[in-house]
Order: sequence, then structure tokens, then C-alpha cells
Amino acid sequence: MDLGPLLPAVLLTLGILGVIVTDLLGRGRRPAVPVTLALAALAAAAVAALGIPTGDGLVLGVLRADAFGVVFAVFCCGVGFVSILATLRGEALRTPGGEFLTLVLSAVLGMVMLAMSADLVMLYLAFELVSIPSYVLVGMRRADPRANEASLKYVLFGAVSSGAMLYGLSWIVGLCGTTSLDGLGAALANGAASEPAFVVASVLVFAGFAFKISAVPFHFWAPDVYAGAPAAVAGFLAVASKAAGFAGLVRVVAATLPSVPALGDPLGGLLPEGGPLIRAMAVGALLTMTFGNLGALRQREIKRLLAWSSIAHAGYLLLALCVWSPDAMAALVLYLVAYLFMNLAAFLIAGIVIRELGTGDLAALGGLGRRHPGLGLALAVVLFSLTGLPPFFGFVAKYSVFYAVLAKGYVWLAVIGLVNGVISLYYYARVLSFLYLAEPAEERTLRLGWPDRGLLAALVLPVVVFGVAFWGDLLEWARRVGPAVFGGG
Amino acid sequence: MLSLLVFTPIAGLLACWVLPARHARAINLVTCAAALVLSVVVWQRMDAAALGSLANPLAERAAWIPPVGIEYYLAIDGVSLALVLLTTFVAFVSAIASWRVEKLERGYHMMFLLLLTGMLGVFLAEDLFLFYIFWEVMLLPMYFLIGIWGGPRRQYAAIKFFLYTLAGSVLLLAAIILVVLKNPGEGGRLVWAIDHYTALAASGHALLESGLAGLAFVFMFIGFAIKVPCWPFHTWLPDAHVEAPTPISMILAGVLLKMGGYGLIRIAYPFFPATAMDLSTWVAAISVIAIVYGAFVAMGQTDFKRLIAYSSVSHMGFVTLGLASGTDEGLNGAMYMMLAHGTISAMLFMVVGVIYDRAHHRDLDRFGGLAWTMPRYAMFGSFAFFASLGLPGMSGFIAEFTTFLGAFAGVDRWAAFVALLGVVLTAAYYLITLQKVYLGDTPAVYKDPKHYPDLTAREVAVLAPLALVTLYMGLVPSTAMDLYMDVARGLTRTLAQAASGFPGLGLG
Amino acid sequence: MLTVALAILAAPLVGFVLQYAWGPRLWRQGDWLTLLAIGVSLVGSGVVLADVWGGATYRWTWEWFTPGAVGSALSIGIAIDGLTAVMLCVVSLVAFLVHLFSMGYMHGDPKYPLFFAWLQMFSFSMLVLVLAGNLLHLFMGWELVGLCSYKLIGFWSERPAPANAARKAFLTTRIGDLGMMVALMAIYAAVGSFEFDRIFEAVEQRAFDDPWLMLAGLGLFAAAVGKSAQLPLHVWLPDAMEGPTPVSALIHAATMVAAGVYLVGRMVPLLSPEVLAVIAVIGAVTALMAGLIALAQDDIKKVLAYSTVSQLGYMFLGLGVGAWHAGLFHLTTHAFFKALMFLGSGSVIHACHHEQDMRKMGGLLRRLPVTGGTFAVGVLAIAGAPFLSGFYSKDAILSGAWNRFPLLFWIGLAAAVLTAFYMTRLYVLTFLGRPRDEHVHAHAHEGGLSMTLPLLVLAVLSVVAGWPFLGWDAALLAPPTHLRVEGVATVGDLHFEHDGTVMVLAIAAGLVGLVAGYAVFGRLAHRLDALKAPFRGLERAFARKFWFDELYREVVLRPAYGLAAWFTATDQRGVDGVVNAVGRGGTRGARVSAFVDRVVVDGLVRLTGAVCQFLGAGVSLLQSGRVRLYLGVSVGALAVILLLEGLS
Amino acid sequence: MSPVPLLALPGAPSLAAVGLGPYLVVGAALFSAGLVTVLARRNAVAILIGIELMLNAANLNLVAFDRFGPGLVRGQVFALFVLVIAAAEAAVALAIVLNVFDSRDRVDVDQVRSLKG
Repeated sequence: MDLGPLLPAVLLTLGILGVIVTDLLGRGRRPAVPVTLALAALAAAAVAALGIPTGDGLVLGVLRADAFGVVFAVFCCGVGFVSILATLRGEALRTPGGEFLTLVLSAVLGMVMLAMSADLVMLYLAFELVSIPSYVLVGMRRADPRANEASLKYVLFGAVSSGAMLYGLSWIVGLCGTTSLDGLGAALANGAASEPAFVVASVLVFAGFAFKISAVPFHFWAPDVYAGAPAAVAGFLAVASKAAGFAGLVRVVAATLPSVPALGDPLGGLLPEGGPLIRAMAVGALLTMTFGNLGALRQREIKRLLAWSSIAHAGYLLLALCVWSPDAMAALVLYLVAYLFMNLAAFLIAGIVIRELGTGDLAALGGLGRRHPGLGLALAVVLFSLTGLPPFFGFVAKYSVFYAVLAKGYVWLAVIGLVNGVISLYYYARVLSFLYLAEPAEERTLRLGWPDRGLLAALVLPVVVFGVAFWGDLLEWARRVGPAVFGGG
Repeated sequence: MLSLLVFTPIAGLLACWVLPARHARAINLVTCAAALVLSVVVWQRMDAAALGSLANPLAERAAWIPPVGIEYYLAIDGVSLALVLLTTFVAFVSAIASWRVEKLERGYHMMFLLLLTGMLGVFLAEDLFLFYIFWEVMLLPMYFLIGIWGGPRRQYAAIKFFLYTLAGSVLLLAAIILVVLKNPGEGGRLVWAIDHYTALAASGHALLESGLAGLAFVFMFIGFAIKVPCWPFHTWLPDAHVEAPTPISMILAGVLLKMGGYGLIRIAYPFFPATAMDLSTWVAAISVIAIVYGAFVAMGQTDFKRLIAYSSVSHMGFVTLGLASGTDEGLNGAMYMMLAHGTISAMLFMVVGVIYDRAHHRDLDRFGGLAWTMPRYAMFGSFAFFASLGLPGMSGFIAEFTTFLGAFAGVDRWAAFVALLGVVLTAAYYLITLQKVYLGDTPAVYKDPKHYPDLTAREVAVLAPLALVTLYMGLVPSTAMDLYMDVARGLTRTLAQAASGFPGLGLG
Repeated sequence: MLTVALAILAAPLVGFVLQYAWGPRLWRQGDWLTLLAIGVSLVGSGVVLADVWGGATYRWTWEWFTPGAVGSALSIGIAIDGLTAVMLCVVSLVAFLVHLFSMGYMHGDPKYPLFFAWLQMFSFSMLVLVLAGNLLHLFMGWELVGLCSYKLIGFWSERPAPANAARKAFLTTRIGDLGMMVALMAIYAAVGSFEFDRIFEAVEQRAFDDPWLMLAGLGLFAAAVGKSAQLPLHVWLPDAMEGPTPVSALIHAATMVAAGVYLVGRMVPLLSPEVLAVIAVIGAVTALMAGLIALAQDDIKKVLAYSTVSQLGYMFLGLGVGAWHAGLFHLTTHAFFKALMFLGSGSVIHACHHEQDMRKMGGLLRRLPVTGGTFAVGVLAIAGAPFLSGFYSKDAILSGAWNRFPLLFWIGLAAAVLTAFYMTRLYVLTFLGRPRDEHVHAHAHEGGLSMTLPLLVLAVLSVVAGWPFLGWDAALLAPPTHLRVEGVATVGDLHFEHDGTVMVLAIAAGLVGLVAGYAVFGRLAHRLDALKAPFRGLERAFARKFWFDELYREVVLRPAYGLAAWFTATDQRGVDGVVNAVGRGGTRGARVSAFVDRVVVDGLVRLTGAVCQFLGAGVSLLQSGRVRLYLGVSVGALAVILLLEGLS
Repeated sequence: MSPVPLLALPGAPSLAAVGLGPYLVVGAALFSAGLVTVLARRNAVAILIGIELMLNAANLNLVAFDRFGPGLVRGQVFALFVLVIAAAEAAVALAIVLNVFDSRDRVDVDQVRSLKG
């Protein structure tokens, strides 16, 4: 039983310890050291994860290092890396202190574990390891009352929903007599699934994950937290913790779905058949998409708008999840990758704009397109990609999701999803109308430093490049990774 | 060769981006001219056989996304050629008309060229996915062109145009995916080529079983009908036209409206011939409403540009009327109306643009007696009006006449009779407008030639070619008709077989 | 022969292009150029006439375009036979004379060159129509003629009245043209081609049968009604008098209005008996009604306009009853004397400085001898005085009617009386008696040679054209061979010998009209106002009348005037009123539908946007900021999901 | 191995005899009590207490199931982990609550609603 698959986790832990020690010793005099150390740890973990021999075997009985887990490990390390860079230039601390770095690293560690977990205990542990640092991250700027309020809401909401999830888990453990996911599948097969208690438990578990991926009806925290938290942190939450949440949910569904008899379908063909969890997710998906898009229509502040838009995207992801086919899984992974670049870029730009203009509300964006063509163009590309328009990566992602949905024959589900895309165009284009169509509020041209332009280009280029070319190997890669969840490497 | 044609504007776009802004308009003009020349060269290289089918030496096919079976497949036949020639010609003329754009000059001409690529791409793409990509790429520049360089309510008009068309294209995407999914090629690999499905449907094999086929056809029809625009989906057109700058109105009316018709003829009707003929009564009904209702509403307008927008709605009703009849003449009329309306409406919008540049308002009731202060302008104006109301000797008449022949011989004969009413109404509102703008005594404000000079050389350079083409197409229609008739006859054969037991007079 | 035909067509076209482009800069502003061009056409027509005299026919067709299946090519082409030759001569001759006349009449008009350009274009369109070898080609000429009449009627469109008249003319004829479109569609659907002989063969072999045949026939006649201003589409002709008088002469006397008759004449084999009956009835009724209205008009040109409507009614009556030869013969003769009278009235108006109201004229014969003299010839010809052209053609029509529909014969006869009566009234009020307006009378003077020469030529033609021994009508106007087809156009022998009784009655009618007209307006001129008064205050007037006047007035005058006034009223308020109401209603209706479009259809679109905004507001309202509310809603929703799961 | 009754009170039913049912009922009661406190109380600390109740309810369930289940000690290990995590969560939550309410006089969650819309 080699410990290879654990290498990324080990590296991250070493990173955390290293940062704490250097920060204590340096006493804030040489802040660059912990930052470079943290970045190095993340990079090393990502590289190590890539190196893991992907097999179906369990590691320590609790982790499964299959292709799916590896991808998410690399994904979360990457997001952590970018988020740290973003805070360097974003509206947050001038130079992020040691505490910030440790929190980010530990959250990333939690995400890696969550993606690879094969046991309910590990699942819950990783879930909490992601949540708790995030609560603190949101409230990092103690002086800012908005950050404090955001973290308060986040911690209360998070604690309640994880409590409910835990209670559900306890029932599942009780009913199935084991905590390992594979064992769970077997137990459910022979009769445990029909217990009414199981239905209640699975819904409660869904509540926990719904909070993590900000799906309706557990989305309330997202707008306030993203608005209150610094843009970089908001980006980190919007992308990384959402991805980890989906990874965990996929693990649970993969374990439970095959053996759960399909329940009757009151809505007649609209929703995919499947166990109570699938149906709850399907309803959740529809509600999340619609609520997310509708909520964003009237927003006047950029971070809050991006918050609602991330809820909408959670809806599309959930839609792919509840269709539950190999195509759907591939689409899910592809969508998350696209979502990473688009959303991080969006939040980065939001951070820059708030830092430069002092405020995030859209009116101040007047004529930005003319005052700084580069930033304007980047935001235009990102927003059009988030809408899902062709020459950009967003279109490929959305196309693959709706392709999967239609492949299973849910025509009207796809149409509702596509129409939601149209509604989203309204508020994305509204931002653009402030950017280009409105008269410039002031003539001061905006200059961006080298690191901002570099980071921005690194995030925006893939959105354009993958929109136009390389689709073949992207789809190929996604198809190899996604279905891995069904077992068999 | 075709790729060269589609991506020449992109080269121009890059040139505009790199070179200083003041050269932008020259680059734009040169690129449009190059595109026009290229399209003529393509025309010369196409013999009769090439006009008849897509599988000709000019086609360019390369694997683009192998795992999903999507190809980079450009091909051209008579129908595409006719519309490509129209596109490059109207674009060239609009480039001349864009000569005096000052605001954000570089951005304007870059967006103009991006739009041109999108349009050419739509007409040449033979892969459903590539078609959809170009179909949506075209929306981006239009949003900015209307949104930034438009009139007072430009933001509202731009977003309304974008939302409306996007909603349509979303339904189109759903239908395309359904068709592709339900008909996998050999070995489960997906096939996206349009001619593959056209051949399949022509051989009587239903692409989707009846329930789904009906749904897919309606989705496709709505997606394309919004672009035509058919009657219930037309309300974006007046706003978009009123707010768009003159050259963009010319392109919007001249070319963009033809994409809906082209989509119906290339994709919707050939894919689902049986459903198309079953629903032909409905299609005929909305086209007749479009013709009569459009003419009637146009008569009630006070804004010059909005009037021409509604006249476009009315004239495009003939396209769908021709299609619904399912006869050779009907299809011929539909195609010819697209070409004729392209040049005539571009000319009409230039006419409005000329007077708007001088008077800075478009209120018909405030105009009067322009014929005496601006005689050459009045000549071109009344030429455009009479061409549009279908006076023989000009392309409008041939288009309407052929469509009537088709509609009368087709399934829904009643539609032809009701549409006739539209002809008189069209004549009425054009003559009323002609009298309001050109005749009557000249109000003092329009008298001094300093503020109201007659047409400048540039304006004549825009109007004269359009007028000549309209006249030529009116007197010698065979040149244009021979281009697309083989394809049209093929489609009618398929429609007739699909309708099986075609109740008409069995003609054509 | 083809080169001659092409020359006839090309000359006016070239004339138009040169005149329109460089007219103003040419010597004498280009009027000589256009006169030369129409002269070429005139000479060409003469050559054609000579060649065709013997009965030769020519036909050239060129393939134009294929609308539908491969075989169904439509073509354009030129066809020449007797009827074409006659029409060619009439059109080019009258056009030439009007050109000549206009040089004098339009002298000094700021848009002098433009007038001649559009005259050229009109002649070109008319020649295209006449020379057309098939129905589609004819239809193109037909619409171009409509355009030119729009331009010429609305020539002085600085003033709103001519502009409105031009628009009304174009739209009313356009409504008629819808009929032509229906006919074309029916013919194409049934025959597949528009060549005349192909159509007639199809009719012969029953391939083209009811109901399309009936539809085509009625459609063609509807177009003719629009163009020739028959009931009910006649309302545009009186208004068209707003145009310059030479225009009225050319368009509303000889050519354009005659196009309708030419069309029906050309397409007679297509017309089934029922359609022919309809044509005859409408022709007769229009003849009578227009005659009555003409009686009550005071504007000299309006009288002539209504007289034209009436005479056209006659021609349709002739065609309707099967007197094909007579109808077209009358068309020719009418063209001459009506053009003569229009130009005469033009000369009068020119002399009286654009005064058109006859009540201000009187005794002009002394001042305008040539005009007066030639005008007299015209009046006699139209009244049907023996040995003048009008008599022969009108007599032929009446004898035709006598044989087929006796009722229509009596209507025709009454119309003949009326014609003579109002023509005499016009002549007497204008030329005879004492001048009623010294100012107008003093300045009246004869126009130059350019104005008097055409009058003389037309006068001679009005006299000569009718003489039977010339035999031109027999040679050229031989009824087409298809005509004698039984069953379809059961027309029987179409060449009626002049029935004795009919001739006597016709002559009597003419004389009665003339004498009554002269008696009432000549001798009793001084009591004219008194005569008209009773008609308003009938009882008061009776007391003061001589016995003879009262009888005469009671028997003839009062009913005539009563009817005339009633018809004028119905005409203005009735048909014309309807047309105007439709116009006004149309624009008001259009405003309403524009409002509907903006509010209803667009409203629905904006509604969906508003609903989304409203829902959006709801969602963000729920986001109240209070954590406990969030928790409450979330737990509540959880409970709902549990309930849903529990149920299913 | 049957458990040794800790309290040898006469007549008190031994733990084993009671069976799984009552434990689950108490667990459920505890959970719902915690939920109610979270929703009903305005005081932030009270909400945290409520959350703790919910977590302990889950613990009770876990231990009870393990006791009466196949006895692979998995449940109890899970419960131990939960205890640790609950402690960490409570600490962090209290720190945040302290941070938010030090400038305010009352620890009232409803006052905190500037972020909305």
C-alpha cells in the first residue's frame, strides 16, 4: 500500500507548517518568503498530483486516487495559486500575511481530500476542513464591518447546513452499517434504500452540499458573502469551494445512485428519474438556474452581480450532474474548467476595478472600455463567455452540458436551461453597456501594473483560445476524466 | 478559395487594429472591394453543375473537432452564391456610406469587418455547428454597432435586438442538437454536414419521428423567423432600424434579414419537408398577415425610417409566402424577393440617411417640397419608392409577380388573393410618403441650398450602383434566377414528394 | 419589319433619356428633339399601317426568364396585326399633335423640358403596351403608363391639388390592376404561358375552363374599368383634369383611357358570354350616367372628362354586345374628335389666361375663329351628325346593341341624345352668345401656329376618319379568327350591316340633342339663370313662365337637370366619397394599427422583460440581509422538498 | 460481549434491554431542539448553542447505531472526529461573533443586515 497518492496532501501540509514558521520567524519583516513558500507548495502539490498513478484502489481505506480525484486536486491547487496572486494585486491586503496563506493552503488541502474521499468520515472531515478556513478568510479584514457581517452570515449558515448534513450522514451510517462509500452502495442494494429514513437522510445530505455549491434553497449566503468579502477571496470561494462541493456530491451520488430504485415522477418526463437525491438535485438545478439569473437582473454592484451569476452557473453544473450520464460527467468537468478561467478573471477584474475606482457599482464603470481598452476588452470577452456565446470557451462548456441533457432526451429541461442563458445575456450585456455604450464618467485613463496585466492575460487567453481551437483534445480529455467516477480508473 | 473569401475581412480587421485610426475607413473600403472581387471570381469558376449542388470542386472540408465529428466545411451552390454576391455588394456600398463616421472610427470599421465575416460565414458554412457559430458571431458586432454608434435610444434597441435574436438561435441550437443526436453516422460517430441530412430527408427518411420532428421544425422555424422577421416576431426590427446608423441599417436590411430566409431554405425546409408542408397553411397565414399588416402599420408611421422598417416586414412576408406555397415559382419568388429587397431596402435607408444628415430629424410631417430644392435626391428617392412598390421594370415587380404565381398555384391559394391587398396598400403608403417628403410647397427652412445641398458625389456613389442593379434585375431577371433555380427545383421536388398527394393543380 | 417596330419603340425611349438628362441645356430646351422622336414613331406607324393593310401579321418573341419548372419560360415579344397598326397610328399621331400643341401651351413654364421628357416616356409606355405580344409584356407597359400619368397629372405638384389627384389616379388604377394580376395568375395556373395564341388555343381546347376562365375574364375587365375610368373606378378622371390640358388631351382622350378598351378588344376570345354581358351592361350604364353628370358641369375640362367616360362606356357596350369591330372603330374616331376638343379647350383656356369656368366665357367665336370652327366640327362629330366619323362608329355600336340587347340599345340612344345635348351646351356657353366676362373676352387671342395646326389636322381627321368608303376599318379591324368559336364567345357574325331603323333613330337622336341644346342655351340664353332657378325654388318659378317654356322645361329640362344634379351629388358624395372615406379611414386605421403594433405585439415582448425584472426584484427582495430569515426560508424549503419526496 | 450495567439500581432497565429505538428518538428530539433554537433565538451565541445541539444529536445517533450495529467501532470513530470538528467550528464561530459584535452593544443577529439586495 504505497503512500504515493498522499504526496499532494503531504506537500500541502509541509507548506502550511513552513508558512507558519517563516511568518513567525520573519515577524512580518520579509513578507515575500511565506508567499513564495505557499506558492511553491501549491505548485509542487499540483505537479505531484499529476504524477499519481491513477488506479481504482483505495488508499488507507479512505481515499481513492482515480483520474477524477487527481483532476480536482490539480484544479483546486491551481485556483489556490491564482487566488493568492490575485490578492497580491487585488483590493485585499497589500501583502497577504501568514494567516491568509495558511488558511488558503488548508482550505485547498481540504478540497483535495474531499475530491478523493471514498469514506463518509473523510468526506465530512474534508468538508469541514474546507468550510472553516473559508469562514475566517471572508472575515480577514477585521476593520471592515461589511467583511465581518459577511463572515458572520457565512459561519452561521455554514454551520447549520453542515449540522443538518451530519445528522443525515449519521442516519445513513446507521442504516448501512458502514462509512465507506463502496460499502454504502452494497448495503443500499439489499433493502436499506427503501427505508423512509433513508429518503430524509439523503435530502439532508443534499442540503449540506447545496450550501457548499450555493444551490437554491441554500444560496442565501452567497450574495452577501461575495459582496462583503474581498474580490480575490470571493473568487476563490466561487470557484474552488464550489468545485470541491461538486466533487463530493459526485462521490456520494456515484456510490448511492446505482442501487436506489427510481421513484415515480410527478412532473411527467420533465425531470430525470432516479433516487430522491437525483430528484432533489433536479429541482434544485432548475430553481438555482432561474433564481441565479433573475436575481442578477437588478444588481447594481459588480461583485454582487457576479455572486448571482455564480449561483446561476451552479445551476447549470447541477443540471449536468442530475442527468448523470458519461457525457454529463465529461460536460461537468469541462464546464468547471471553463468556469475556473471565466470566473476567476471576472473576480480579478472586479478586484482591480474596486481598487482603482474605489467602488464596485456599475455606474462608476462608465466608459471604462475607452479609458482602458485592454481591461474593457478582457471584461467583454469574459462576460460574453459567461453568457455562452460561440467564439469563447463558455460556449463549448454550455454546449457540452446541453448536448448531454438532450442526449438523454430531456428536451424541455434543455430549453429551460438555454432560455436561462438568454436571460443571463441581459445583465452581462448591461455591464457592457456601462463599459462601452455609456458616456465616460471621468477621463482619467487607467494604468495597470505589469503583474495585473500578466495574470489577466493568463486567465483570459484560455477563454478565447479554447473557444476557437483545441476543442478536440479538450473534449477527449474531459471524456477520459469524467466517467472515471463510474469506477475503472 | 472560399476560406479566403470568408476570412479576408478578418485580415482587414487586423490591419485596422494595427494601422492608425484615420486609415480605418480606407482599409474597410478596400477589404469590402476585395471581398466583392473575390465573390465574382468564385462566380466565374462555378459552372452550371456547381450551381446545382454543394458537392463541387470549390467545397473545402477539413476535420475540426474529430471526437464529435464536427468539420470545418465550407461549400457554395447557387443559393449561397446569390446571397454572397448580395452581401459583398451591399457591404461595399455600405462601406462607402460609412465614410463620414467620426465617433471611435477604428472600432466602427473593425466591427463592420467582423460583421462581414460573420455574414459570409453563415452563407458558406455547410457544417451545422460551424453555421451556428457564424450565426452567433454575427450578433456581437451588431450589438456594438447599434449600441455605440446608434441614435438616442440605441442601448434599448441594441439589447432588444441581441436578446430577441439570441432567444431564437437558442431554440435553433436545441433543434440542431436533436437532429444530430437522433441520426448518428456509421459507428456512432456524429455527422454535422448539412447536405448529408438534406440527402437523407430527400430520400424520404424522416430525421426525427413525427412528434419530435414537429417540435424541432417549430424551434428551427422560430429561430429563423425572428431573423426574417415574420409577423409575430418582428417588433425588434423597427427599433433596431430607427436607432442604427445609416450604413448599418443598410446592411441590417440588405443582408441580415436574408439569413432567416436562407436558413429556412437551406436547413428548416429540406430537413423536415413533410412537417413543413403540413404547417404550410400556418406559414402562409403569418406571411399574409405580415404583408397586409406590415403595409397597414407602415401607413400609420410618422418616422421615415420606422416606415421603411415596416415596409421590410411587409416585403419579407412574400419570402415566407413563396416558401409556404412549395411550388417552383413560389421558391423562385422567395429567393428573388430576398435579392431584390436587399438592394432596394439598402437604397431606401440611404435615402433616409441623406435627408437625416441634413435635417437631423425623420418626422415625415415636417418635410415637404424637397423635389424642388434637391432634384437629383428626389429622383433617386422616387426611383427607390417606385421600385419598392413593385413597378414593372424593376426587381421588386419580378419578385412579387413570381411569388404570386407560385402562391396561386400552390396549396394555399387564398393567401395569394389576400396578399394582393398588400400590393395596393404598399402603393398607397409609398405615394403618401412621396407626397409628404418631395411634393407640395417647400417650407422655408428647406429652401436654402447651403443647408440642404443636393446629393454629394459620395452619396451618388452609394445610390447609383444600387439603382442600376435594381433596374438590371428588373429587366434581365434570368441572370440572377439561373443561379439558384436548380437548387430551388430540387427542394420543391422534395417538398412535393413529402406532401405526397399534393392537392394543388399539380403544376410546376 | 422588325427594325421598324423597334425604331418606333426606341425613338421615344431615347428621346426621354436625352431630354431628361440634358433637356434644359438643349436649344429651345429640347422640345424639337422630343417632337422629332415622336415623329419617327409616327412615320414608323405609317409604314406598319401600309404593310399590314393587306392583312399581314408579324410576331417576334424573345425568352425572358423561367419562373418555375424548366420548360415554363416566360417571354416578351412584339406582335403586329390590324388592331395594333390602328392603335399605333392613333397613339403616335395624337402624341405628335399634342407635342406640337404643348410647345405653344406650355411656353414659359419653369419645368418646360421636364414636361416633354415625361410626354416621351408616356408615349414609349403606350407604344410598349400596344406592341406587346403577350399579356405579361402588356401588363408591364400598362403599369408604366400608370406611372407616367401619375407624373404628368401631378406635373404642377407644387400645389397640393394636382399631387392629390395624381395619387388618386395611380391608386385607383392600381386597384384595377389587381384584377389584372388575378387574371395573370389564373392564366399562368391554367395555361402556363402568357402568349396570346397559346391562351386562345387553350381556351379553344377547353384546357382553360371555368372557374379560372371566368376569373381571368372578370380580372381583365376590372383592370380595364380602372384604366378607362368606368363605373365605379371612374372617380380619378375628373380630378385628373388638374394636369396640364395637353396631358388631358393625350392621356384622357386618346391613349391611356383607350388602353382598357384595347385590352378587352385584344382578349375578347378569352371572355365568356357572361363576362361579355357584364361588360355591355357596365358600358351602357356608365355612358348614360357620365353623360348626365357632364351636363351639370361648369368646368370645360370636366365636361370633356365626363364625356370621355361616357364615350368609353359606349365602346365597352359595343365590345360587350359582340360588335367588336364597331367598338374599336369608335375608339379610333373618338380619339380624334375628343383630342381635338381637349386641345380646343386648351386653346380656349390658354386664351383666357387659364380660366376654365364656362360661365365666365361666351362669344369667343369671334376672338378665336380657328378654335371655334374646329371645335364645332368636333361637337358635330361626337353628336353623331351624319357624314362625320362619330356617326358611323356610334351607329355601328347601336346597331350591334339593337341586335343583341334591345334594352341596352335604348340606354345607348338616350346617352347619344345626352351627348349631343351637353356638347352643344358647352359649345354655346363658350363660343356663342354675348361674352359674360368683359375682362376675359377682351384679352382672348388665338394661339400660335403650333396650337392651331394640330386643331386643323384633327378636325380633318374627325370628318374623314368615319367614311366607310375609305375601307380602312374593314381591312385592319377584321375580327380575330378565334372569335368565331362557338360556345365560348357565342358572338355570331360580328360584322353588322347598318340596320335601317337604327340609322334613322341614331340620326334623330343626334339632331334632337343638337337642336334642344341650341334652343335652350342659344335662344333662351338670357333667361338661363331663371331656367336653372326653379330647379331650386320650383313653385315660385312656375307662375312667371311662358306656356312654351314651361312645357319644354317640364318635359325635358327639369328631369334632365334633376337627374344630372342627383347623379353629380351621388357621384361626389357617393362613389368619390367612398373612395375618400376609404383613404381617410385607411390612414386613421393605419395610425390605430401602428399603435396596436407598438402596444400589443411589442407590448408582449416588453411584458416578458418586465416579468423577468419583477421576478428578479422578488428574488433580491428575499435577500433581505437578515441571517435568521435566510435560515428560516432554507429550512422551510427543505421541509417542502421532504414533503415532495414523501408524497411520490 | 454484553455490556456490564453501570448502575445496578434495582429495577432500572439495563442499557441493553432498552434497544435502539429510544436513542434515535432522543437523537431526533435533540436535533429538532437544536434546529428550533437556531431559528428562534436572535442572540448569536444562542444560535451557536443550537448548532452544537444539532451536532451532538448526530453524535448520539452515531454512537447508538454503532452500539447496536455490527460493532465495527466505525460509528464511534466518526463521533470522535465530529467532536473535534465541532470544537474547532465553535471556536471560529465565537471569534467571528466577537469580532462582529464588539462595536455593538447587543449580540443581536438581526441588527446585522447592511448587506442586502
